[in-house]
Amino acid sequence: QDITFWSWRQEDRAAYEQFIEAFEAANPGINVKFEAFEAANYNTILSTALAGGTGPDVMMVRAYGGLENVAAAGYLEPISPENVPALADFAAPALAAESVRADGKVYAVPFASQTQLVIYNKEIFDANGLEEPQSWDELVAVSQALRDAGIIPFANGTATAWQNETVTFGLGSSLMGEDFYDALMEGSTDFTDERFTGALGEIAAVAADYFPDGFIGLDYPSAQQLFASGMAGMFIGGSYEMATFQGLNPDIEMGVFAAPGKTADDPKLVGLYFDGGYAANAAGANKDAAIQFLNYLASPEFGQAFANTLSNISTVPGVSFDNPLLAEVNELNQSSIPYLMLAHFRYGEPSGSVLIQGEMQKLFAGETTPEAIGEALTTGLAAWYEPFQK
Amino acid sequence: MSVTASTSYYDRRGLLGTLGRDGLLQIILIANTVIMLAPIVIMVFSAFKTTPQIFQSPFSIPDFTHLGNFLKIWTQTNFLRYLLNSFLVTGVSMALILTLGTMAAYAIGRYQFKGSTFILMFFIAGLTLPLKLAIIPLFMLMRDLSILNNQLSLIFVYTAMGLPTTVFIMTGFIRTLPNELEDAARMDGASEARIMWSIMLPLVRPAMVIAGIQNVVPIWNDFFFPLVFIQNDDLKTLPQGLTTFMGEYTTDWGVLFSGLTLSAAPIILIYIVLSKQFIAGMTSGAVK
Amino acid sequence: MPQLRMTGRGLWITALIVPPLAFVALFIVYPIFSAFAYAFFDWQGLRRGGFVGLENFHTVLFVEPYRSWTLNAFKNNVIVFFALMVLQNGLGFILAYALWRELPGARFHRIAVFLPVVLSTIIVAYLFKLFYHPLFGVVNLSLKGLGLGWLAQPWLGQGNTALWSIIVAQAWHMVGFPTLVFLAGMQRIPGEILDAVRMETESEWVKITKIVWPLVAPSATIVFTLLFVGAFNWFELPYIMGGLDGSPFGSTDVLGLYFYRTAFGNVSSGQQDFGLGSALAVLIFLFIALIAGVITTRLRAREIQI
Amino acid sequence: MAQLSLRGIKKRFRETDVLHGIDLEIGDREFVVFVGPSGCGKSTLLRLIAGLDPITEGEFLLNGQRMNSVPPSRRGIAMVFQSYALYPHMDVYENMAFGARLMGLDKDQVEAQIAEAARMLRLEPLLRRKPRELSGGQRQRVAIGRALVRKPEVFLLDEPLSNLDAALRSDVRLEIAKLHRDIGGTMIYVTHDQVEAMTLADKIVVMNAGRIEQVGSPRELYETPANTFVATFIGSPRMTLIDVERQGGSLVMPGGGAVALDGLPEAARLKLGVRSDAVRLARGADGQGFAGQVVYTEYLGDNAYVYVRLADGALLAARTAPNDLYAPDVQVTVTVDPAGAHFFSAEDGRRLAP
Amino acid sequence: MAQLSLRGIKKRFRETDVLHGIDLEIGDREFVVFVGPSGCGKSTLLRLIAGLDPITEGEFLLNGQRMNSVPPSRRGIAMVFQSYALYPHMDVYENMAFGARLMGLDKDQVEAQIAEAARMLRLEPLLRRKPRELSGGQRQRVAIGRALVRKPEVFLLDEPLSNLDAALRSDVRLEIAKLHRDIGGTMIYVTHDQVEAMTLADKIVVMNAGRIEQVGSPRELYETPANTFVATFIGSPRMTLIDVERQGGSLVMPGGGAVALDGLPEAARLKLGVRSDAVRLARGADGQGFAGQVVYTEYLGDNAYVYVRLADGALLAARTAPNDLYAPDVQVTVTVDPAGAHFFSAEDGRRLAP
Ligand SMILES: Nc1ncnc2c1ncn2[C@@H]1O[C@H](COP(=O)(O)OP(=O)(O)OP(=O)(O)O)[C@@H](O)[C@H]1O
Ligand SMILES: Nc1ncnc2c1ncn2[C@@H]1O[C@H](COP(=O)(O)OP(=O)(O)OP(=O)(O)O)[C@@H](O)[C@H]1O
Ligand SMILES: [Mg+2]
Ligand SMILES: [Mg+2]
Repeated sequence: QDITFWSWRQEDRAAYEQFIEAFEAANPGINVKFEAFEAANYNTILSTALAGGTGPDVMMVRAYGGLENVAAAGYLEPISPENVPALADFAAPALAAESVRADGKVYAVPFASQTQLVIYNKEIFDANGLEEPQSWDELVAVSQALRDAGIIPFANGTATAWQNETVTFGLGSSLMGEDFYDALMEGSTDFTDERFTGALGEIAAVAADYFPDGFIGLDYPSAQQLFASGMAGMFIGGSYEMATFQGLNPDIEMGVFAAPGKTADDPKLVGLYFDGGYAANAAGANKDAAIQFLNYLASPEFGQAFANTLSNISTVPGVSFDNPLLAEVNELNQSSIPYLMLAHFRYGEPSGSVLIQGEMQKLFAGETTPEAIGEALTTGLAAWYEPFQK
Repeated sequence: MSVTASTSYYDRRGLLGTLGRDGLLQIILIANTVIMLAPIVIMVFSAFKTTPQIFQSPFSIPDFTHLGNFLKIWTQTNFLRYLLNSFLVTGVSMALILTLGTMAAYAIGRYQFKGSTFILMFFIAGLTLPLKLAIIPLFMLMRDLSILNNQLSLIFVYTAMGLPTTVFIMTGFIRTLPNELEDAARMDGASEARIMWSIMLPLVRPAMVIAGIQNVVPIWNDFFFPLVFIQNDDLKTLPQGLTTFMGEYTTDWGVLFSGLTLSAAPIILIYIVLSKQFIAGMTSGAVK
Repeated sequence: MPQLRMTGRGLWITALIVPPLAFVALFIVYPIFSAFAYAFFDWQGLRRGGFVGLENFHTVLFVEPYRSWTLNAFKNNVIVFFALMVLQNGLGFILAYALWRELPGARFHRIAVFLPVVLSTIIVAYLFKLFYHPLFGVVNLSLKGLGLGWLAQPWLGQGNTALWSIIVAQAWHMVGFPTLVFLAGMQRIPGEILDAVRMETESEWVKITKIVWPLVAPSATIVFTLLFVGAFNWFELPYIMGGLDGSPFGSTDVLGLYFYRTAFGNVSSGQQDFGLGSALAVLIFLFIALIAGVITTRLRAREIQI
Repeated sequence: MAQLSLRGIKKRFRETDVLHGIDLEIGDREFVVFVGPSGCGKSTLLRLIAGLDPITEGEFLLNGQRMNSVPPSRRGIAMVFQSYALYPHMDVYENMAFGARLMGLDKDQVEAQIAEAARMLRLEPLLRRKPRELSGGQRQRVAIGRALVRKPEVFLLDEPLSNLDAALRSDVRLEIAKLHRDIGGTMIYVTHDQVEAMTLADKIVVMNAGRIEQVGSPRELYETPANTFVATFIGSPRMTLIDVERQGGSLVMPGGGAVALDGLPEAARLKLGVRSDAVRLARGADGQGFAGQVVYTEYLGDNAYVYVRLADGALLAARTAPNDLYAPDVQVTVTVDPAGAHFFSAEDGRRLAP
Repeated sequence: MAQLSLRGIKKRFRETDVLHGIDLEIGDREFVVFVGPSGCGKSTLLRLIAGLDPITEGEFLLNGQRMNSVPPSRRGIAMVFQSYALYPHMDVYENMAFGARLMGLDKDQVEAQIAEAARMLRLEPLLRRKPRELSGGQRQRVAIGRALVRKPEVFLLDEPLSNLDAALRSDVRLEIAKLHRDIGGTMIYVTHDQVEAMTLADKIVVMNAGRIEQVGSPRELYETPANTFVATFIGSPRMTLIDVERQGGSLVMPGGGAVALDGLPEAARLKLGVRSDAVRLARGADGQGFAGQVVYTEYLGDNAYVYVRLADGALLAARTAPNDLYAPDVQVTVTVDPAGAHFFSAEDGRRLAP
């Protein structure tokens, strides 16, 4: 049986081909054909193919709202421990990310979690005698020290829209704090909350002082490049960046830390979310084979290989992380709040991501205030987010 | 009036007072040419550099023996295959566009018949349609025609996309051709088809070239439709093949530029080689 | 289809017109109109819901935040159109005029001016992104080199420079097209007419405004219409340079991006909604078709047969 | 064998009537020349015959067969256009070969005919040039050559010599006359040139404002013009018309003298027409005749013409020997050769029988 | 006041030499006509004078001032182009007003001048038409009108009448002659038309292949052509050249008879040139003279020409009275009027003093 498997991870082609080889060896008779598409257009291609009835048998799908888009239309085969037994052991938040809220069914095997944190260049830190900061003041001090040493403190640029969201929550999760998150989820507060807007103000201040000159015009790949080439000391980003940096500069020595809160006592939180999952086509011709493949993708041996080869935090329970950095990220994940907008505010339009990305760009450009952002977010989301509709 | 004559009639070297004005025009031209060429030169240069080099010295002349970027593309992709596919798809599409476009434009431009304005409007409307929106119905159409994963799907879409501009440009041009030529050919006993083929078409070459260029570039460079219609690696076109490949190197500007250079090179080379004919064709419309 | 008497001539015309018409009908008009139909349904992601009449149109035109988004994108398109009209067509006319003079090296300049046109938009977009790079971009480096460091800007990051930066890139890319079209138009002016003017005046200005310009008006029709359609269908360049969101904060958002993002979603921020996306597409189409129709008929009316 | 009949041909372009009913018979092998002022409809009529424009009303028969809806190429007619209409992308040879090939001639025949036409029109050195590389006259010759090679039954020429210099023009004129004799086709020829019209035509058709004024042999038109329009149009310098009153056997120009002539028509007031060769001048204001004053003299080599202002303001042309020139302002007396006097109605300009 | 001097003017287009050194003086108020075969460089020379093309070598002086690098509009020269060159987007009125306005004339003046030109050229009813709505002749008249309204010092006309019908042509010709007298400007006129050249010119410049063959008054050219080129080019029908040998006081055409003439030049072999009016024909092959055979006769109304094939194959034109026609193939004897005999060198065609 031949099944096709679509992905947006062009950069992981080689790894996936290895995984598939392993699967095919264990399951003679099933051939998996891997197709990777440009990430930016993956949505369009997948939607088109599914709507046209010629979608792949197995595919990578996004999580949260992105999943619902596809799954709610009935294109995906629901899965459960019945057909994918391994699912039973997965963490609840991971499964929730791949479920449709309305029917509560799971539609995909989650593959990785991502963590928004601060990555730093160990060599540079060591050379300048710097330590991972424990409080916001220390963060500022570290930045100032780097700057004095002629090194760009943070490599980040915000010209690429989604980087604004990353910067906001990679740097601000601890400032906002768990209380705020809980209150927001309860519906007892909204984005005009002081804890939220205050964090935005701090972030903007740091950005203004310690991001590269003209960072608002700096795009994502350039920012990556700045960090990877050792011109900058820190990079606010996701755990997925580490592999890239390694690839760009194999000699780089990295460390990670969760951006600190106001004081050293505040819990240090990272922003955590689930990236996406593997789903089977409900209208696929070879559904059995597809499910079998999903089972493999949910298996610990795949999870382990995934973590080892792709340097990602696999969601498969029981995977261990040889890579010390990964292990450290995994450690940091124990103290986290969800990556807010993606996890909760991408179920309608305008999505929280759209809003915060644009608003933060404005803030960085000095064209709005944190309070106005809080207002804009709240009223904007009220268009579809019921708790905000007063 | 002949063209060569008209240009040389307009030659006024040696006349007083022209030096200043011509000098200004000459400066404009040179400045423009520098501006036009610099980015392309930088692109080619960058293709031979490593990413840090690009960032640190974007203008410097590279070490042209550094072929690592190209090698990466050459060895890791089906480059030749993509190139051939691109030639095939672009070539066939252009042939169809120019043939069909000229046919329609000729009918609309040369004959008066009821509905010709409507038909022209129909084509012109096609000019304005955002075809990306239609990707899903198009996809289903291709599926029903069983040409998904087949270059015919691309050729058909490109042809249809190219026709409105072609008809639009050519109709206007064909209308300006002198009637007496047609009369003369008719007296010579040429059939309508013959008049079109032997007399009028050679004269609309300039418009064909304009329409051709207007279409060949987007077709050659398009990667949206192949992305959706073509999954088989052997059938991919150059931009699609390369973007797929370059997706793996988003941050390696060196490789990126060599990819861009490689995908641009064929069309630039063709353009430079054919530029004489192209420009002559585009600008030799004069008929007495 | 018009009524054609099936005489030899009718058959001939039919034979000429039907194949191209069929292509356009089958591969453009039919799919597009199927897609337009989406505009009248409620969509939840990829799932089509019930028929909702004009509600989607109402939403994108009158309901916040769509209303401001639509207006913003439209405003940007208008800016793009007028800016390109001046930058691209104006410059094109001047360059054409300069090239037409057959000064020494004209052949080379002619080739050069059109060279960028054959480049793909992707290349152009990447190149200019690099040029506008706030740290290493040649624009800022040159400014600093000239002692004008205070003029250095994060070009693509500021609301008031981003769109213009992209427009400049677009003008660079396409200026060769109007140039050559105008040049072709100029070269079709009979030499004796130019001689006749030269007998009457030496003023370039009179020559250009009173003779050359009116006589290249047919070329201008093509250029104007294509520019108009192109400006309002603008997609690739802002997509690559500003992103699907029209970064920063919508200042480079144009209708093409907006409709695409609405229909197909933005991986990093948005949802898919075919209903609203199609409604936008229908509106864009109606607008462009209407204006382009007017431009063509108005401009065509004053075309001159030389 | 080609005989053409035009019956009540009318032509309307949108709202303007250009031809108002043309009746004309053209016999086989006849050489017919259309003359008339610019804009009178000559080219239009030619195009109707060629079949290039539809006839608005009336019938055109070729050898008795109605041709109104036969396509141009099947009428066996070739045409030389006023503005050449050469195919700009073909060289001279190809321009000429195009029609011949379409007639199904084989390669050798085509070549032979082109060689012949090229020789006749002195185009040999130009065969490989493109039209834009030719001078106006050269283009015109190519256009003639292109029609020649098709050896059609009916040959339409719209001012084919208008861009040739005099020497070449008379040569080509002779060639056309010879051509007409050789191939024996029917020729219809539009020209402005008197000499061409007079020397080539078997029959001249004088047109004016969309109507035929007179049809006849050159001699008929010259010697018995049907009306003042034809009288003044044919013949160069043009016939002088003098408003006179009849007083017995004399014609009196009020205040300007009188001439005695035989065989005068009945009318009391009429127009006397005299051509330059029917006028005798005498210096001084003495004798019998019209008094006048020399305005200026045109020297033409073998002839000279003296222009005399008569008392009523008419300008009279008189032929004199080239060495018998009159200085301006000299007073002269004009007498008229009775054989060369023409009489026209003072009202409608028709010819009056003497 | 306008006096033109051309000194050693050469013109080269890329690799072709078109003019090979033209020396010419044109006096104030002179009317100079350039004639010559198609492609000999007439238009080119006119364009150099106008300043439309740069002069490759040599000098052009206007009133003693070097003009080589003065732009056309500042030379005080107007030009009528061979192909009209009307502005297609302007109507007739605007076409004429354009130049006048640029000269800084005020609105009323412009209007008055246009009205005058329009009247002269019968353009009144056409003032609001676009060029494409005009016939060829009408366009030509507009082009003349456009130059007229500017009242230039020097007036260049490139075959301005070639598309007019005969009647209109002679009218416009007279108008141009009158215009020349009235405004008194210097006129340079290119034409193919003998009659135009002979009647209008103060001075005719005969050109051939980029060189001037002869400059002179019409009478000089007609009566004493400098060489066989001018001799055959000027005068219609063209002068017949007969290769003869001198035997005492007779000129013998080998195998074709002889004529006795006085004042023969020295050369043993020469070319005898005779115009149609210097030839006498006698029926039959009896008397003293060249024997020949009538080929055909051209009837022109006031004249007729008989074409005679001589023994050496030359075609001789002889003027006869219009009622004295010869049937084809009749044997005739040709004698030559001694006053009308021209002698040219058998080698280089130069005129030989008798
Ligand atoms: N297509 C047309 N539409 C309207 N009017 C026309 C058209 N063609 C010719 N005419 C008019 O018909 C009349 C006759 O034109 P035609 O070309 O037959 O004149 P002509 O006798 O050949 O003149 P010329 O000697 O100047 O060539 C003119 O007044 C002209 O303006
Ligand atoms: N721009 C040019 N480039 C090359 N050759 C040219 C150019 N213009 C004219 N010629 C050539 O120069 C010669 C003279 O041309 P010109 O137009 O002066 O002839 P003309 O005497 O006016 O002829 P016609 O009586 O046919 O108008 C011709 O052989 C022509 O082919
Ligand atoms: Mg005509
Ligand atoms: Mg000429």
